[in-house]
Formats: sequence, C-alpha cells, structure tokens
Amino acid sequence: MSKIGLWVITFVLLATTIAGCWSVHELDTLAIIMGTGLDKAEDPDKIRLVAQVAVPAELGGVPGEGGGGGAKATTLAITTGYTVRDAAQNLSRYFSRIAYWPDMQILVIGEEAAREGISPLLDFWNRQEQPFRSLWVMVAKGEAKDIFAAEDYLEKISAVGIAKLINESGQASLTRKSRLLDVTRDLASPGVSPVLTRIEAVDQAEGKKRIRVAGSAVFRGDRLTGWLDESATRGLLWITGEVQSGAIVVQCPDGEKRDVSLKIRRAKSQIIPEEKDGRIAIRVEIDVEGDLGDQTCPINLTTPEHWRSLERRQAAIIENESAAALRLAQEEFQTDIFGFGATIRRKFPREWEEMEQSWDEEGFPRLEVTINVTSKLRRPGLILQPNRSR
Amino acid sequence: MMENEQITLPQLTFLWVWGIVATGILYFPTTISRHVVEDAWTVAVPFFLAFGAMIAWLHGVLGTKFSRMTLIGICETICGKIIGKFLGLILVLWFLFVTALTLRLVGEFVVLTIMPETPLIAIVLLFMVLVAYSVRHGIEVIARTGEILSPVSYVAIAVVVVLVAKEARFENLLPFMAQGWGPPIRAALTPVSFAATTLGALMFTPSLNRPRLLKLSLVLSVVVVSTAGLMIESMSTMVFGAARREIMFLHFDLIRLIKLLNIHLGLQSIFMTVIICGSFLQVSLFYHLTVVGLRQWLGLMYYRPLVTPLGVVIIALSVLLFENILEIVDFMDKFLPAASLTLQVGIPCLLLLGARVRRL
Amino acid sequence: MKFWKRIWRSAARKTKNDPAGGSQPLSKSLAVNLARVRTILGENSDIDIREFSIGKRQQVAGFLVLVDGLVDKSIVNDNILQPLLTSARLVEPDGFPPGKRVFQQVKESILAVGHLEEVYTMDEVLDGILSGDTAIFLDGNEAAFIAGTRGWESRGVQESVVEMAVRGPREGFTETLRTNTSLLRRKIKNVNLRVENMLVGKQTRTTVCLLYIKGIAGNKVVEEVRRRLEHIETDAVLDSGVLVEFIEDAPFSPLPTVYLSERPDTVASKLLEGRVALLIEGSPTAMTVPTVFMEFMISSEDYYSRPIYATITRWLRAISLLATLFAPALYVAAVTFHQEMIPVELLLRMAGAREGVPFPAVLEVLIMGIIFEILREAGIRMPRPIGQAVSIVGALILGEAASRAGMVSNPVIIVAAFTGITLFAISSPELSFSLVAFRVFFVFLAATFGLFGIVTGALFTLVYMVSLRSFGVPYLSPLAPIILSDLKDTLIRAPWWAMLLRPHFTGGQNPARQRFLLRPRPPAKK
Amino acid sequence: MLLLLLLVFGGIIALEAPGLVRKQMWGELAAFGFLLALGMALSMAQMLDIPLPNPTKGIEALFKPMADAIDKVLMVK
Repeated sequence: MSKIGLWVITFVLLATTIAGCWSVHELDTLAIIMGTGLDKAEDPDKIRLVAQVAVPAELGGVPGEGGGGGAKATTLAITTGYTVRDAAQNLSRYFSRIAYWPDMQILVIGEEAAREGISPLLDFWNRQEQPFRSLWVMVAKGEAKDIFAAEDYLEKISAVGIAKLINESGQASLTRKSRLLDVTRDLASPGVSPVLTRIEAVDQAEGKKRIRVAGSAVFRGDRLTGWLDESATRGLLWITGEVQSGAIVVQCPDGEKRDVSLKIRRAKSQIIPEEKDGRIAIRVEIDVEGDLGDQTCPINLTTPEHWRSLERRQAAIIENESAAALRLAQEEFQTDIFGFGATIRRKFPREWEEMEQSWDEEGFPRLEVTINVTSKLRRPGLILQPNRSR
Repeated sequence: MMENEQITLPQLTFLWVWGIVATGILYFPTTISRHVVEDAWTVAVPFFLAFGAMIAWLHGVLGTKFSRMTLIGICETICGKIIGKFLGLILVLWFLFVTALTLRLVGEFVVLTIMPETPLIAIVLLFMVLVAYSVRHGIEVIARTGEILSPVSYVAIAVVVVLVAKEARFENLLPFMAQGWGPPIRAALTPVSFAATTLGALMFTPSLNRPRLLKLSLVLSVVVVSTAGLMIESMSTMVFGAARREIMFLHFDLIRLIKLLNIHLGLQSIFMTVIICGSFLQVSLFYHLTVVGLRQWLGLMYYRPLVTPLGVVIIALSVLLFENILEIVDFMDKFLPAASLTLQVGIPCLLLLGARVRRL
Repeated sequence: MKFWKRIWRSAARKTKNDPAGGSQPLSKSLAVNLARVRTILGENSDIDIREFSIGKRQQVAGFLVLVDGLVDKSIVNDNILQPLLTSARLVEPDGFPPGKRVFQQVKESILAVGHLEEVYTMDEVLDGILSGDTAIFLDGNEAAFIAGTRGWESRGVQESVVEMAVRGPREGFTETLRTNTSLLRRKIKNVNLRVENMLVGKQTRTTVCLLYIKGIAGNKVVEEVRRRLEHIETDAVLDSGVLVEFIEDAPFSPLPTVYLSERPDTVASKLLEGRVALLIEGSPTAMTVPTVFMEFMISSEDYYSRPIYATITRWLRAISLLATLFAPALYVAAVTFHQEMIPVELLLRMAGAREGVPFPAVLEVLIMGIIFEILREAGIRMPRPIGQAVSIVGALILGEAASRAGMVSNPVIIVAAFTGITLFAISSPELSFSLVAFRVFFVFLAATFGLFGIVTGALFTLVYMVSLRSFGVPYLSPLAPIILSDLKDTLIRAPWWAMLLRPHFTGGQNPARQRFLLRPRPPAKK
Repeated sequence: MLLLLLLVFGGIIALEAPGLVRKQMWGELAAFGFLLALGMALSMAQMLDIPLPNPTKGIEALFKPMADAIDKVLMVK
C-alpha cells in the first residue's frame, strides 16, 4: 500500500522531466489573431495574408487604466507566402509573438483570390486542431486588405464587429450566412455550389471607412463567378428555405403608389425533384407566413379582400425574387447554388450518376423549375387601421 | 490461481463497451467514411449489431461451457498440451498487439488534437504509467473504475449529440443504400473486429460472480456500442454530409462545432476527457488480459511481477508498430478485420468444434 | 527492513519498564500491599493513601488509595470513609474477624457506592485509581475493592465548534468518556448498543470505548477493530487522531479512511448504519469505521433539512470538491495550453491582465496557493481577534496590492480565492485539508501536460481511491461498485421514508431499516 | 536520454526484483527478467535508431490474401 508514494513520485517525475513543456504557450507570448484576409499577392504564385491582431494591453487588464485612451486595439500584419500555412508562418518575421489562430472571427477572401478558387485557401483552417469550423468566411469586393482598414461603429476590434454584422444581416435575409463548415460541406457535396457572404468597405461620413454587407458571392465549384445583390440573395434564400426574417415591401392595394411593408415571420421551402415526361424537373414549394409591418396608404387593410390581395402580392414578390435568382444562376452563372443536384441525387441516385458529369454545364441550366408560393398573413400588429383611414 | 477477485456482470458489460469503442469513437467514423457516406448509420445498426452480437454470443458460449478456466486453459484442455500452448501463445501475442495498437491510437489522438508539439512517446509514457498502476491493482479495480466513469461518459456523449443536433440535416442521410450492401458490410468489419476482442473476456471468466450470464453481458455491450454508433454515425453524416470523407476525427469535429451561448465552452476538452477515460479503460483491459494470459501460459502464480516489464514492451511496440497515422487507418480498415476475425472468430470456432468432437 | 526491525527490538527490550511486579496478584498481607503500592506510586503529590482501621475495636486495618483531582471527594468522604469509620462500629464485633467475612460484610452493608468491584491484581488496582476510582484494601484479603468515585471538573456539553449545523442537536462530545457514552446511550436506548472498554497506551493507559449495535454491525468488522486495537503497543494515545494512525487501513493515504466526528447525533446515525464507533478518553472526537468517501461529503444537517434542499447542498458540495481540486490546474492548463477553451472576450481580457506579469502562470498559481494556505494557517493559530486582522490584511495587501504592482495577474487571485472558498464548502475538515495535496499534484501535471495531464492525474487518483478499502469496505462504494439502493443517500438525499435499507456493506446482514410504505399520505376520502 | 532510460529500468528492477527474490518466486523472476530484457532491447534499439522488424508488416503480409478475399466478396473496389 505504501507503494502509492513511489507511483506518485514516478508519475510526477516523469511528467516534469520528460515533458519539457513542448506545447506550452503563455498568454503573453501569443499574438491573438481576430480576423484574417487572403488576397493574391503581386507575385502571381503567392498569397497575401492580412492578419488583424488584438493588442491585449489596450483591451482590459486592470479596469480604469488603459482601455480606450485613443490607442488602437488592433494592429495589422501583412505577409505573403506560397500557401496559407507558409504565409502564416511568415508572420513570425513581424511579430515577436506566436500567432494564435483559434479565436479568429472572420476569414475574408479577396475577390481576385476567390476567382482563382477558394479550396486551397480553406484547407489550412480545416486542418487545424482548433475550433475553426464555425468561422465566418466571406468574400470582399476588391481586396481583403481594405476591409481591415475600415473601422467598426461600436466594436474596438473590427473583426468582431464584422462577425456580429454578418450574423445580424444574415438574420434579416440580406446575405447568405456562410461558416467554414457550410462552405466545406457545399464544396464536398456533389450537386451544390457554395454561396458566400460578400462585404465591402464604403466611405461613410467623417471620411471614415465602414463595412457594409453587400449581397452574396456565387461560386462555381470553388471559383467565384459573380455576385447576387440583396434581392437576388433573398431569392436564393427563399428557395433553399433559409429566410429567417426581414421585410417585404409591396404596393398598397388601393392602386396608388404607396407602400405596405410585410414582416416575414416564418418561411420554409421544399425542393421536390420529380419525373416529368421522362425528364427530371424540380418543383419548389415555398411556404411563407408574415405579419403586417406598416402601411403608408390610408385605407383599412384588414378587410378580407385587401388582406387576401396583400397575401397575393407577397407571393408575387417572393416568386419574382426567386425567379430572378434562378434566372441568374441558370443563365448567367450556370452554377447550382440551390443544391438541386443534391436533391436529385437523393431521390434518383441512378439517374444522377448520368447527369453528374455535365451538371453545371448542361443539366442545371436546362432544368425545369417551377416555383409555387403559399403566402399567408397572420396578424396586423396592435392596431387595425391607421387613424386617417377612410 | 487467480488472484481472489470478483467482478460483477454490469462491470463486465461496462468494461467491454469501452473495450470495443473507446478509441473506436475516434477511428471508426474515419474507416467507415472510406466506404460509405450516406449509409454510415447502417453500419452501426444492422451490420455491426448482427455480426458483433453473433461473435459475442459465440465467445459467451465458449466461456460458459468452460467457466472454471481461462482461455489459455480452454485451449490446452481441448487441443492438448502442444497445440494448446501454441494457440495460447498466438492469442497472448495477439492481445499484446491489440494493447499496443490501442495505446498508439490514444497517443495519436492526443498528439493530433490537443498536444500538437509534444512527442508521442511522452504522451504514451505518461499514459502507460497510469495504466500500469491500475493493472497492478487488478481487474476488480479496473472494473470498478469503469463502473464509476461509464455513466458520466455516456451522459457526456449524449449531451454532445443533442447539442449538435441543431446542425443536423436529415436529408444528408439520403439516398439510402445507393451502393448496395457491400460497402456498409465492408465498413462494418473494422468495428466488428474490435467487437471480436470480447474473446478476451474469457481470460477472466473465473472471476465473474455469475459466469452463466457471460453471454448476455457480452452481447449487451455490443448492443450498447451499436446504439452509440448509430447516434454518432448518423449525426456525423447529417452534419457534415459528403464532407465527412475529408475529416480525420469526425466526432471530435462535431464537438468543435458546438457553440453554446456563443462561446466554445471547452466542450472539446470534455470530449477529450471522455475519450481519455474510455481509452484508459480500454488499454487497461487489454493490458490486463495480456498479462493474465501470459501468466497462465507460463504457468506462474502471480501476474503482478509481469506488469511493469510487459508495459515497457508495449510502449516500445506501440511506437514501433506504425510509421504514421495513415498507416494506422489503412491497417485498421484493411488488415485488422482479416486478422481479428481469423484469430478471434476462427480460433473459438475451432475450439468449440474440438470440444464437440472430443465430447468435452 | 529486517535490519531496522532488529534494531528496534533491541531498543525496545532495554527500555521496557516493569511496574514493580504490577501484574502480580495482590498479597494477603495488608503491609505487603501497602508497601507495594507505595513503591509503585512513589512520591506522587496527588496520590492520597489513607490508612484506617474498622470494627468496634478497630481490629481490622485497611487503607484506601486515590488520585486527588480525579475522584469526587464528596463520594469518597460521605459514601466510603464515613461508613467505614462510623457505621462499621455498629456491626457486631464478631462480624469482623480478620479474613474473608469482613470483606463480604463491608461490600454488602457498608460501602455506599454504586459501582464496586473486586480486583485481584495490582494492575487492575492501578488502572482503577488512575481512572478516578478509589481502591480499598483490607487486611487479610488478597483482593481489593475498586469503588466508582470518578468525578472531576469537566467542560459541560456544548455545541461542537468544528462541525456546525443550523438544524439538528446542539450538543457535542466533551473530553469525558462517560459523558460521551451517555450522550450516545441517551440517543439509542437499546440493550444491543454494546459498549466495550479497552485500555490502550502503555504509559497513558487510556480507555478506549468500542461501541456498536449488536445485530446490525458486522461481526467481522467488530472483530477486526478489536484486533487492531489490541495490536497497539505504544506509549501514549492522547487523542483520537493518534489512534486513527494506528488503526487506519491506508496509513500513507492522503485521504482520510477513518471518519471523525464530534457530534453524538452523527455517531449515533453511523452506529445505526452498522458502523463501529470508537470513543477515547480525553478527546471530544469520536471515530467511526468502516469509512467510505461519501461520508465526508455529507453533513449531519442533510438528514434534518428537507430532502430537496439537502440534495441541492450535496450537489453544491460536489461541485466545490471538483472546483477546489481542479480549478487552479484547469486555469494553468487553459492559460498555457488550451487557450481555445476560454471565450474570446475573456481571453483578450486575461491576456491584457497577464501583460507584463513576470512569472509563468504555474508559478503564479502555486505562489498564490501557498500564500493562501499560509493565511489560513495563520488565521487558525492566532487568537481570534488577531486572526481576523491577519486575514483582512493578507487579503487586502496581497490581493489588491500585488495585482496593482503587476506581480500577479488578477485572474490568478480570483482562482486562488475561489479554490480557497470552495475548500471550505466541503463539510469535512479532514477531507478538505487533504485535498490540498491533490490540488498541487494536478497543478504540476497541468503545467507539463495540460489537460491530458489533468485527466491522467485524475484517473490516477480515481484508481487509487477505487483500490482503497476501509475495514473491507470499498472506499468509493456505493459509487464503485454501484449499490443501487445506497445511491439514495449519496448525491441525492432521498426522503427518510424512502431509505428502506441500511448501507449494503455495513448493515448488509440486517438490511431492513424500516417498514415499507411509510410515506405519509392524506387520509383517503370515503 | 539513454541514461534516463537506464535509470527507469534500474528503477523497475529495484522496485520489483527484491520482492520476488524474497518470496522465492523464481518462475516469476525469470519471466520478469526475460520481458524486461525484451523491453529494454526494443526501446534501446528505437532510441539508437536500429531498424527493427515491424510486426504490423508481418500481420499485413500474413493476412493480405484474406483481406483481399473479403474485398472481393463484398465487391468493394
């Protein structure tokens, strides 16, 4: 029994002697990277990596001291390399500290780099042992570097601000929220092409640059092919059933040019592949519920006719938006961003095998897609009609 | 003479659950992804369950038939001194190999996921000191440790599955059986070959308190494993879809996804804890089997003196066995089933046949 | 080993003190006895030897011996000396011929004390008087009386300081053995409560009381305790803490394997669970064995408050246990190995706080831990008013100033304070202090192997705990091995009417605690 | 490093061997010695980078026909 002492001694001795503290990184030896941008470098074979690094001394520690004070909470490092890993390694030329990646919030890919394919740029993040998969991945209009030059309204660290921004505008169905996981999953699955958030830096008052979410970036395979604006993005989201909330503006049923906005409560969609005259076609069933948001026309909208007409108008808008997105994808980009191929594969695995080869080139552009929208309005809010109404 | 130890059947069940699945949680999804993606869950439930239960039942039958002796004793009784000794040696060496293999699997996992800069040997060494300490205390202590760890670990795994359910997309499971029966069965062979290690339970049948229920206990552990496998496999496919082919430790990756209350909460550390606890039990179990088997084979009285030197051999072997992790996965996928099934199903079948022929 | 044993033996032989033929039987002659008593007891100022003679013609000589301060003087004067000197004269003269009959007469009609026994060896005489009894020798007899005259100044029954409770009885054990046994007797009014006396300690001859309930406690355990007590051959057993070290199963264990309590109600409940209690003279602390780990996580109050509340407090204690064991280690592991465990915002703050701190995180944690322990120790040993000042000054100066000066980072202070507080949330002082060792062990492993180190260390500890036994009972039962019915009294506290069975390992041979279906229900409506 | 290894082996011997000798368990002692020598040889060889036959390769060679047969039966490429 007294051998326990010996065992413990062995244990601790072993631990302390053999483990010469290999993986030890004290907090003050780390450069905590909050966001990364990837661009093409001047040298066409190389990648330029922009890392936004937090400056911890400016971010707390002893309260009341430091914090604010005008000093910037982040600093930028720019390196180049042949691969992401290589570029990341080169950071140690600039920083006296070890680059620490796991808390990275956003990965911004420059437009040009995205056109050459994003798979090689994403490999590094998926391979790491740290929790990266819920990282936001997005495409910047222009260069990723410029994104980090902009400031956030509230957050000291703009990367954190952008991450929150994407979450918010994704919620409002203004863009496709794309985490690393989603992108990887889409890239790996046959019959789906990824769509990523697109952001840009714009000039705002006081000569400051601010970040704006600007629709989505469409990929074919892993290459960027084009953009979807906000309404086309929502068209895409209607079809894939990812709309969570947002507002639809329709014309007032009284015939004048006045608007009524409808609040989206709930939306879901079903993509149903069917066999139609020996060919496979897709039927999309979109189911939307909404509330009356506000109205600018002075009539009573809560009458049954008006109510139904609002529902019809809502359906029409949704149909238009989806059809626009569909047209863009089928004719202009020729890439299956809706995952129609994947649904076909699930239902008709054998037929899919024949179609898979030329799906993006032939199958998808010629695919017959019908969109049916069921639209419902549920509640008018807490007032029934505006007080000026007739 | 066995050391005077008694383990109960729930303890045996818990032990074998870990014996089959501890490191398997990490590696089975990887080997399975090589063959099937959408149908990965079918590997767990019809196929693994059926084959695993059959094999466990076979071992149970053999064990209850000769409940007074250990596997080595059974070999010698049925096949006579010389052939029996030979079979016994093969089995002991096999379990030695399995111990080293599992030890290596744990080590690789720890290095790859949480201690990337630490050499494998340091991890393996520390782990082995721990395991050797528990093996010296005997199967009873290992079993009890298993009893106390298992409920906690199950809950942890279930919680993970529930938390990740938000990311799951059911349609990723379709199409169903597009590739036919071959690939899922082939994929099931790796888990089944681990399930076949239930043969090792016969090394300590004499210390069971109710040996008659051995069959039930072994089959039950296979059932538990298959339900866990069903959860994990279906969840991995539902979350990752086709991307699961690309991922090394699927389950670990699942946990990396969970963001509770918008923070990562260190869930992967909890998962890692569960894995280390489970594989501790697994390695201890196999190590103990090997030591006890070796003691039997040499006809010695005590196994304790053999523990430390055998530990050194196992550490050395575990480092020696494979060059890199790809070899490990390849081996587990391709050659492990063949070897395991030949030795752990073939030999018991032969033994039962021999017993029938010699009317024992 | 052998070598040391031999040396010890020869040393023991030399120092063996023979108490002047103490084990010899008493002599018939009073003078011989008196001489022997004198030589043995020597010139002790607190030993009173009072010679007298009784009978009408004072024909029978005798003497009594007592230890001043241990006896109740009034009993000796009124109930022994008074009757001997006066009432004895009223007895017929022929009632007192020298010899056996006098003895009988004195015993039957003169000595007015409740406890009276005849003894035949000098050893017994000495044991008696040294426990506060009075020995009475009469000429012509090879026996002496031991009259129960114990009574000395003692502390009244007060509430235990170590084990406080809001609900439940307020009494605690005192230093007086008899009081203590009576406290237990008053709770368990049952003849099956056996109280066996044993003398332990060659020099101190301390009485140890072995208590158990016959029929509930396992005979094997009682036998084993008795064997271990008889085995002890040492100079002194001054407190239960000393005795514990002689009878423990795992003497080097950092974990306590004998339960200590100052509360009669706790000990009574242990007795009713089939455990064996040991009370020792001069110590207000009782021991109970066999002991399992769970007992240290349970406070007696749990049984008196509502089950749900008790369950919640038990969970809190379990959490505190884990926190006090692992918090510093986890902090070290998280800060030096696995920063991804920490939420971003917090990580940035912590990084800011660590900026410019000169020591590595391990050292910080260890230093703060040591400082905390020193503060605690200082606070305990100091007289109470100063003690408080110590802790305030310590906390203020060391915490506030050290962090301001940038010598330690703020999070470390929080961790140290947190571990300190959680340590005190565990109800048992024995357990909570032994946890400190484990904590340091884990911090070392965390500093070298991170989380992997902590997990292996925890497993190591777990295996060790599982392998421990206390008097044959697995230390971690009922968790490992799982005893389903005992789980009702571990992390949950089931209502009393639901705890039908006594603990499996201690009360297993007589398991039923109460009748089934005692759950109170409202009267059924007719 | 080599020294450390020797130290470990010395420790193991010092821990186990005296007990075995005292209790006169010669069989155990022999097995102990043999295994320890084996372990020592293996670890020394690894430390000094002496190539050793790899048991995995042996198992793979031995069971290759069977593994191929399984693949064939189940019609996996």
